[in-house]
Amino acid sequence: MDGESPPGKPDNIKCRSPEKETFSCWWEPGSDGGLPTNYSLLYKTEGKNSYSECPDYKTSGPNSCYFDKKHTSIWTMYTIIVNATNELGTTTSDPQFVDVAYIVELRPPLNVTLSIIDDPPHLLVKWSPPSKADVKSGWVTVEYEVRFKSKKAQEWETLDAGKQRQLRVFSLNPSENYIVQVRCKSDHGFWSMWSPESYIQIPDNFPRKD
Amino acid sequence: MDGESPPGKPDNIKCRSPEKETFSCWWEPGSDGGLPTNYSLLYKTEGKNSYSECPDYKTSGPNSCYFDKKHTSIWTMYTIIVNATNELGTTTSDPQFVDVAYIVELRPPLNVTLSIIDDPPHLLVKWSPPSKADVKSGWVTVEYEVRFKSKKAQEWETLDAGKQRQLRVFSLNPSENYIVQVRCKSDHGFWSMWSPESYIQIPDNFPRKD
Amino acid sequence: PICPNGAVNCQISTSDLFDRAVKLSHYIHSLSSEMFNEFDEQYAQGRGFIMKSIDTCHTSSLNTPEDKEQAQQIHHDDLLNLVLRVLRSWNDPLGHIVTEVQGIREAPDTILWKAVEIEEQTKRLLEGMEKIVGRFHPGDLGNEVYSLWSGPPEKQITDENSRLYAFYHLLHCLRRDSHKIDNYLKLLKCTLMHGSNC
Repeated sequence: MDGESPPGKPDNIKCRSPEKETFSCWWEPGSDGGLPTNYSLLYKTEGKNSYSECPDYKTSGPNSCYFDKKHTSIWTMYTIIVNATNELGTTTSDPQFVDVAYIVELRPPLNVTLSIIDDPPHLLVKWSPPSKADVKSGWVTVEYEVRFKSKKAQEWETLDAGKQRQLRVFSLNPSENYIVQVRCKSDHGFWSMWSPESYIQIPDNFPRKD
Repeated sequence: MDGESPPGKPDNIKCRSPEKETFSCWWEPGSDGGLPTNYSLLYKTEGKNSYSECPDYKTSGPNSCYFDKKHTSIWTMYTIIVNATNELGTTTSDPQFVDVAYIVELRPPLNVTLSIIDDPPHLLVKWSPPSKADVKSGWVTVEYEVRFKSKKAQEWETLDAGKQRQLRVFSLNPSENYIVQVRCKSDHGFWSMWSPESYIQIPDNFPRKD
Repeated sequence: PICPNGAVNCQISTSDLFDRAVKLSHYIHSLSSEMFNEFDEQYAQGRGFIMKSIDTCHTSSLNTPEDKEQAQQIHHDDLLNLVLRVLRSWNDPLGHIVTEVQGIREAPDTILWKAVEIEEQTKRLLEGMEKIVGRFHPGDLGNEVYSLWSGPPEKQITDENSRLYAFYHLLHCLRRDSHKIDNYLKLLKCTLMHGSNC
């Protein structure tokens, strides 16, 4: 019929794990070919020839698949494909290879606090680990980054805080208002979102940077 | 005779292994009862009923016993007692129960070197693993900690260096003189002593801000 | 380990598998040690349990290396399989620990949480070890069922002291065996993945 065709190829399959024990994948549907189109996510693990279907299409929202603990293994590579099917046919996405240990994306750090220290004059930034990572420290190892800039500035300055939960910042302009954020990542994973912005006014008597 | 008595009870038996292959124990003699007093350390291992005497009272100094490789088993409970004997009798310490797996205390790291890096401006601290510990084969896994403070400051700041043999320190105050030390521990053991103090003068133009 | 598209045999490297196994074994021993110390402080003080804990552990018959020379002399295949057997022999006792903790008067949640976490992570480590052993000897997993553990010493333990001691002894053995597994895996990783040059 006019304008009707098999569905377009689903793409941009993206998978993330919050704690190396479960994970979710999302995809972007292609064109639906003008017809009602269904999507199914299929996966197989190393050494398996046949695909299994997604165990849970609901938990992680639309166009998604959630793998609970029972279906998640850090010991195998997953091959993942998404099929789009309508009356006129099925179109399969390119395969996506997923290693759960490399797709960890933690939630941002919590409780970011800023305090001015007088001697020597500097800014002390403190924070807490994201919820899940704190409880399982040793299994989920976390490193942090801090960024700051004065409200007037364009560029952020970013400092590596390693595994610490605090950082001292010396190079700041007196009497300026600064924005500070912290983010984190698990050893092989992706950086989290930045924490909400925190603000602080640097006192006038702070040593001027030359 | 006046003021003479059987010896006091030896106590504070402390045992340590520098590399999870041998170990030593030390004890504190009690009162000697005013008479010449001899000490003997006796030990028995799990599954054995009879005690054996310390194989070497010399190597680890006074009031000590050294167990060489031949006399050292890991994951085995040693029951250790110390007898104090003089003319008027023998007094036995409370038994000390020791598993070499849990008494590892490494020597401090070696060759700590400090260098100023310009871009981005920071201090690079490097060191070598402690002597004696067989890190290469994986029998001992070592973690490190670095601490530093400016000469004027009261408080040390301590950074976790994990298994690395170097660490970059960013948050330093320009033109100040800093003291740096490194220590280490076997993955599940006690922290070593800190390395001897190392000193460095942070340049005035640190960090250079354009 | 991003696999190029069109890759046919895309798998996690054995080195990555070992890294994860060592990270997990380290974590499991740390938890076992914390759980033992917590229980010891709260329930064992003054009861002389440590003197009695010289009783053998249910895994003592497994003839595990007791020092560095022995651990380095044993062939790595045998050491890998030994780790597998020790892990398997803890499957039932860990289930018992989780159940038993809930029956101990005023047992803090932190002990229960650790017991559940250790049971779960030990299963995960066992899965990983079977994968690693499979890499060296495809198809030879020797999945014999393990019943080294004969269940709680006397089913009809009535008095609290004996019951606490039985639990103390199990935690003592778990701490010991998890330390062994962690040590052997770190040795195997350096030997097999880094040519003994860690």
